[in-house]
Amino acid sequence: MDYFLNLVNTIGIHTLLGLSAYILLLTGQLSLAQAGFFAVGAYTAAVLTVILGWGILPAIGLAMLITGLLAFLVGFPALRVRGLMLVVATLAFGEFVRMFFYNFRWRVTQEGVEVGPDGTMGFSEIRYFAEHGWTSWEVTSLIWVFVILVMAIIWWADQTRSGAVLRAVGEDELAAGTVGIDVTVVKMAAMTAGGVIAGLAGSLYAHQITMLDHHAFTVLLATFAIAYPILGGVSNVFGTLVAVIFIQGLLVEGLRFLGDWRMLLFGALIIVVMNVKPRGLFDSQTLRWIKSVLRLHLSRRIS
Amino acid sequence: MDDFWFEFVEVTQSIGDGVLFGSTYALIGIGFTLIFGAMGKLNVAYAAAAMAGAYSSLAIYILFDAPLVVIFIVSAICAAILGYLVYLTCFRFIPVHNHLAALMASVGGLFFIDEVIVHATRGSPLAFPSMFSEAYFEVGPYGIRGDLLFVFFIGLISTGVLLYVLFRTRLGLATRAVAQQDVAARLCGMSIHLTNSTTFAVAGLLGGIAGAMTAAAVGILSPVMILPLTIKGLIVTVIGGLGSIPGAIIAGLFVGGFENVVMYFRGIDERDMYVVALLFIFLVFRPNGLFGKTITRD
Amino acid sequence: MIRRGTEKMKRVTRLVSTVVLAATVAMPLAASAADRSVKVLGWGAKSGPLKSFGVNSEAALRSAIAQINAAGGVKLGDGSSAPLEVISYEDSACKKDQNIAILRKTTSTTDAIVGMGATCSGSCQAMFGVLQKKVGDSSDSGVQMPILSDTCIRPGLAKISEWAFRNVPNEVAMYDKLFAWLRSENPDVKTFSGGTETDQGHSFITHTAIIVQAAVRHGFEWVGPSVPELGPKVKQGMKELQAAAKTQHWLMGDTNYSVQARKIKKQNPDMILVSSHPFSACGFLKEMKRQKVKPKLLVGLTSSASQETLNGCMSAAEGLIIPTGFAPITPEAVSANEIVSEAGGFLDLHSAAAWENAYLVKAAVEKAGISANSDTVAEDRRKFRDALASISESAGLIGPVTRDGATGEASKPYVYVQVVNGEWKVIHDPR
Amino acid sequence: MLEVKSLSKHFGGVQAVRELDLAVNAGDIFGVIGPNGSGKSTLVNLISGVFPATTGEIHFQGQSLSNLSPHARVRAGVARTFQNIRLFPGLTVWQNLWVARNSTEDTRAEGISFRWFRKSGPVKNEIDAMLEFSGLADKGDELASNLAFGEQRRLELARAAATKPRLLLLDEPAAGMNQEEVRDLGRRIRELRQQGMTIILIEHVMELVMGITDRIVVLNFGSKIAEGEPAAIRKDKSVQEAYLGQSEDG
Amino acid sequence: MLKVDNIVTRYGTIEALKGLSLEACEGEVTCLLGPNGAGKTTTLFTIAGILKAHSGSITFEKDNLTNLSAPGIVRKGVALVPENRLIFPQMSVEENLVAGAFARPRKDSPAIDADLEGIYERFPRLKERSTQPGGTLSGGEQQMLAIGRALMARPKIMMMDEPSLGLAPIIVEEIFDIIRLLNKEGVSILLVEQNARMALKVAHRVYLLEGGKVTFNGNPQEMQQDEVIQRAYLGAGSV
Repeated sequence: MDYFLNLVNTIGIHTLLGLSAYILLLTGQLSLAQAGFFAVGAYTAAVLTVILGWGILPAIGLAMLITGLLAFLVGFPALRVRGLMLVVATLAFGEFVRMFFYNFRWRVTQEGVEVGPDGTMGFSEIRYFAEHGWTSWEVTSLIWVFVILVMAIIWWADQTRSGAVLRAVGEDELAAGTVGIDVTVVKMAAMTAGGVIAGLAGSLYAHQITMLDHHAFTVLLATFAIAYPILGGVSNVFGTLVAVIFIQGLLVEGLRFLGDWRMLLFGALIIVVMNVKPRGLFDSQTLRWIKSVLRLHLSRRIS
Repeated sequence: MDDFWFEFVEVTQSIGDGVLFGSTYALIGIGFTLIFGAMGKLNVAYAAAAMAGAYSSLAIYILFDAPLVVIFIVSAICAAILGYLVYLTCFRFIPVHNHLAALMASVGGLFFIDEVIVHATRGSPLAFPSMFSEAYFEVGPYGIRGDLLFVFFIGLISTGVLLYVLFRTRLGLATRAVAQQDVAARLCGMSIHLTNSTTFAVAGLLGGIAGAMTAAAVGILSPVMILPLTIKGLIVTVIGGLGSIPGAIIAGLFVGGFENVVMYFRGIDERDMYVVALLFIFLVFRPNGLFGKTITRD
Repeated sequence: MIRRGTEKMKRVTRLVSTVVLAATVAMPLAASAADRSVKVLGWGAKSGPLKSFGVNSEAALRSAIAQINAAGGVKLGDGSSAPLEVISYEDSACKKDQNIAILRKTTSTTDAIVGMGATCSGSCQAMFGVLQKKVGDSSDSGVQMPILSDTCIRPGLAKISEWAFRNVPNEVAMYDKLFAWLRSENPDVKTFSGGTETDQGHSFITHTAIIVQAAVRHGFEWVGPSVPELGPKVKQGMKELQAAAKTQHWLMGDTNYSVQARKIKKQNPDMILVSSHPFSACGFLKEMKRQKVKPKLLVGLTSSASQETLNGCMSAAEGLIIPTGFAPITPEAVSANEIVSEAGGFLDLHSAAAWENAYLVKAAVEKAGISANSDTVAEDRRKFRDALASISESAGLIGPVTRDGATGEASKPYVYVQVVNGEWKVIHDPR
Repeated sequence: MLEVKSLSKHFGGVQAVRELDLAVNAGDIFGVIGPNGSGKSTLVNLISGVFPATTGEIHFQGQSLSNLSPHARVRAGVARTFQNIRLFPGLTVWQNLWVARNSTEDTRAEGISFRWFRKSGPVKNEIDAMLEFSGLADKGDELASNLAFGEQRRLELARAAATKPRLLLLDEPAAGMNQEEVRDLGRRIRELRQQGMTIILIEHVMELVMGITDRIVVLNFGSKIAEGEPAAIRKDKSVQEAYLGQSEDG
Repeated sequence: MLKVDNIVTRYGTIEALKGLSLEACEGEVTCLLGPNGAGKTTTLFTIAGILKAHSGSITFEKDNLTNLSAPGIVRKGVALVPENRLIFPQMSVEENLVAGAFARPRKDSPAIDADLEGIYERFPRLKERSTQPGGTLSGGEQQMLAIGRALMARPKIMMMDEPSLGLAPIIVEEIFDIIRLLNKEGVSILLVEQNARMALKVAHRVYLLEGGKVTFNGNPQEMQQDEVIQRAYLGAGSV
């Protein structure tokens, strides 16, 4: 059970990471900075619980606040550029954050043991959950409360005019400006929201994994973050969840019995999926199919 | 004064080494920019295919003990074939306007190629034969590595050939035409897929040379080189201005020199930070890169 | 009607595929219900750039266990014999989350009494972090599973949890003795300098806190800015690291080492330390050769005493001296080497430890007297852990290994090897 | 209402608009014609703020627009359409109008309320009227990209009108339309004027320009070569030479 | 000369052409009229091979074009001047023209050079601007360039899609003069035009398309007498 809960936790955390990129994708921004925000959230929350002895919830809260603020500040220069330039600019930011934590040291002595982030050696023993006797079920519940909350908020926003405005900016920035939408504000809002969610994901990750170092926050993670919504399709939030389950559940864990062939298959499967379903697993075609199946069920129940 | 002179020599030497080594970045950058110019898309798997080309040529070297010139040629040809395969798998059948899907597919391509290399070599680094590795010219206080010089000239020659092909041949005309107006190009009797696959193959050709050059300059091949090279290539492409070949060359040489001089003064821990900062400065003050297109009229 | 029929078929197919998927995930669970055997589960990097580590360790572990089983297996608590069984050897790709996933999978879905493996130090650190810190501490909800690791070489890792054990060389002692010996053999060598890769925690900490300090302690003179005198204790404090940060640095995937090599050339030391994994070590050594830097002595990182270094840069590595926990110098080691080679792996200091671990598991199982029933797994694991902690000496391939139950660490015999004519030669045997 | 004073715009070496002065009266339909490349579209882009002017001033209802971004100009009451239709293709027709509608008012309540609130209330009434106006009443839930060309043009016009502008800039709205559609467009433009909008119309289709405008300005090489009522412009020699030609068909 | 028989063309699941047939005769100007979305551009794209016909056949002289790719069709002597001209914006005027001759075999190069000179003679303004990037030309010049580019393929029949679109009236006159002249020189022309009055002046035969089908065909005189067409295309005066 422990194993499956762990997998469910990983899926939850990656879903949050994917959703942080999803919001930006709605406004047409392809950001590789999410790994950077994720890292900032992870380190902040871990420093708060380990060094300052905070509780997990306030730590997560402050971590979200700080990453949100950072995303807001980074947004200004980064959103000056668009398209491929933005991809590379955000990639650069992500690498910058990684290099920062690569050089970041803050060691304090607690009960005769030195703890805290230690540059390239990483930041280990973030054992809040274990030390406070949280069971696996409780950890999973905590993570999924956040996941469901975030998914619900984004899904809800998508039904409102705000969601339509986000998508309008994503469809055509120039046209959005000429119908009176403040494109900069919308993009900054998306960037900040994305940062907050990535920070949340990071702070959960830190406590789930217990050890942080710069290796975890490379371009690879950033690529995963954008891969989820792209694979899942941006028509709604559930696509991202499905994509995370597909990658983390099926490809990474489910195919474990394939041993070292698994990673070979991983790349190949991404290529296949993008060729077969270029608009994501959850494209309008699939949605229509799901709807028709649901309708079939309903009609049968009625008759 | 002596100290200053010594320091001066060291710094200029570092820049020189970096610039020479930068020619490999330039070639990778040209590959990215060429494909971007032709299709408006990013082929992330490009550097991986380039290194795979170098690996294939290494296999030829080990199996047949082929001469060094052959290795470079084989590397180029293999990378060209791989480039074509990447086009076929990651771009050919994906709708033209779906940039995200193509980008993602090429990320898949990167993972796949990377893992195939790991699978074939167990991830172990392998010695790569180097041309003129013993040649080391001492000019006054400076030392110039013969192999880097060779790498630099190969880089220059391939760039020259590329520019010639692009602006003086039918193939080049078709490539540019397809890039600028694909429907009109078809109406002129050009085949889009043929032209695009040729572009990928040509870019692969350059990548294969770059891969072999990098491997020769370092003396070893390892899958851990792929990701850093991809990132450097992207940075070079953007600094040079997307779609600009001269931009990619100059940016490649510039980044090579720049990172080496930062390396000299600030060390490795800060080197990449400064390279990234350089990119940021360009994005803020010159968002279109060195030779990027300026805004055209609506 | 037809449409409805195909819909139904589709749904059935989907159901079947879900079941198949669930079954494959649960397969280890089902397989473990077979005859009584003592089960272990191994994992390591079998994909990614560090693939060779996992492949070598797997080959060594499986070969050693086959040898044990051929000799009659292990004795259980009730006096009967049972074979050791490797349930599987999983690929962790050297990723923290995957290591933890495998650990939890092993704990909760298999009857394995010990987990053996994990490759990278950082991943081990994360994995040890989710283990229960102190045995029997009911307020600590960490995972209760004995782990016996053959790689994860970064100093002091096993003390994170009482469930964690390692069989890796004690680098402090190894390098201390090495420089003492080098000092006595090479009176003309006075100055030294060196470099390391900073993005690999193990290389960096070993270089800074162990190798450089040991060299200084034995009277070699640092050519760069001075390094303060430090005790032999491995500390990870800021000051010490900063002091040693004046050495040359590079990254694991770097392609250009010209500046670093030239700076060292300028310092013109008698001895050069290259604390780096094979790829970057080779890159740096090649660059030194190119720039005609020829030190009298060349000392390397333990992890580079492997076939990879020879694959990468045989000629440039000529003369490189490395202390290692394995070399085929005893009859046992020679025969083990042959067996593992046949199984498709290389025996080096890491995979040799995997081989030794198989025998260590046998010793601990027999000492613990476990029952190896599927309903006593948790109890067996605890017994096994306690037995492992109480073993103070075990047999190693090149000599007895002493163990410290309190920290879970080992103190292994070691020899000094050098690249001579493109092969590893034992140049000194301090046992 | 709109005053343009010595407006210039350079693109690199090309001078698209030079020292242009214009005055548009409130309630007018104001035509801008001229050969291709004479700077008409640039003028629209300058007034709507797509790019900044090199020199010169634009005043709208006494307020200077020069330092306002495009969305702020919309809020000030200037809306536009594009020569090549720019809808939000992935949004539905309804959403296209919804996004544009309230942007000049307080939209907070709507920003957080559910989509189904739109099924009733003032928002619905207003957008339904909009749909009616553009003849798209039954296509509210279609994706904009699925509309036919003529429908897209109508939707774009409705979208611009949805921002409730005082001044509406139309950049070749009749391009690619046949006679019947052009007449239909003329009717809609007049209707918008009746709702109190001032309209600047850039067009090559002379039937439309000559038929509905109150005043016309003719541009060539970025400068004004003539201004006046349609009948006068038709007779103007320099306009005939540069633009209309001798034919009476035009 | 060019015979389109009962073609069906689809975009995804939407049928844009629903069994369309028409014929363009040698030496004539054939004109397609019709409202937006009637399928005029689709027809030309299907003939040119940019779109694939789902069923039906297209024959040109004696060749079956139905399954040929766009390059193959150009080689048979069918050229298209597309809507909005689609100039290669960053290539020079001369390169644009040379690109037009891409489908001709390489050994033709002396003839190609001669044709290039011919185009310059016909359009002296293009010669003046031969080194300028295509994107910097004015609309009328771009239209000439597009026509010149199509002529470089030495087409037997030239299809033109709304050549007057977005052009000043005075330029429109000029473009129609060119069409007349080309026709006189023996190039058959298949013209799609929104400006019905101008089109009827040059056309020998007119097809009216509606909803992906031909609903009327005849000569311009017959066309002008039709009430419905009068109102929809020829306009009864004011707007």
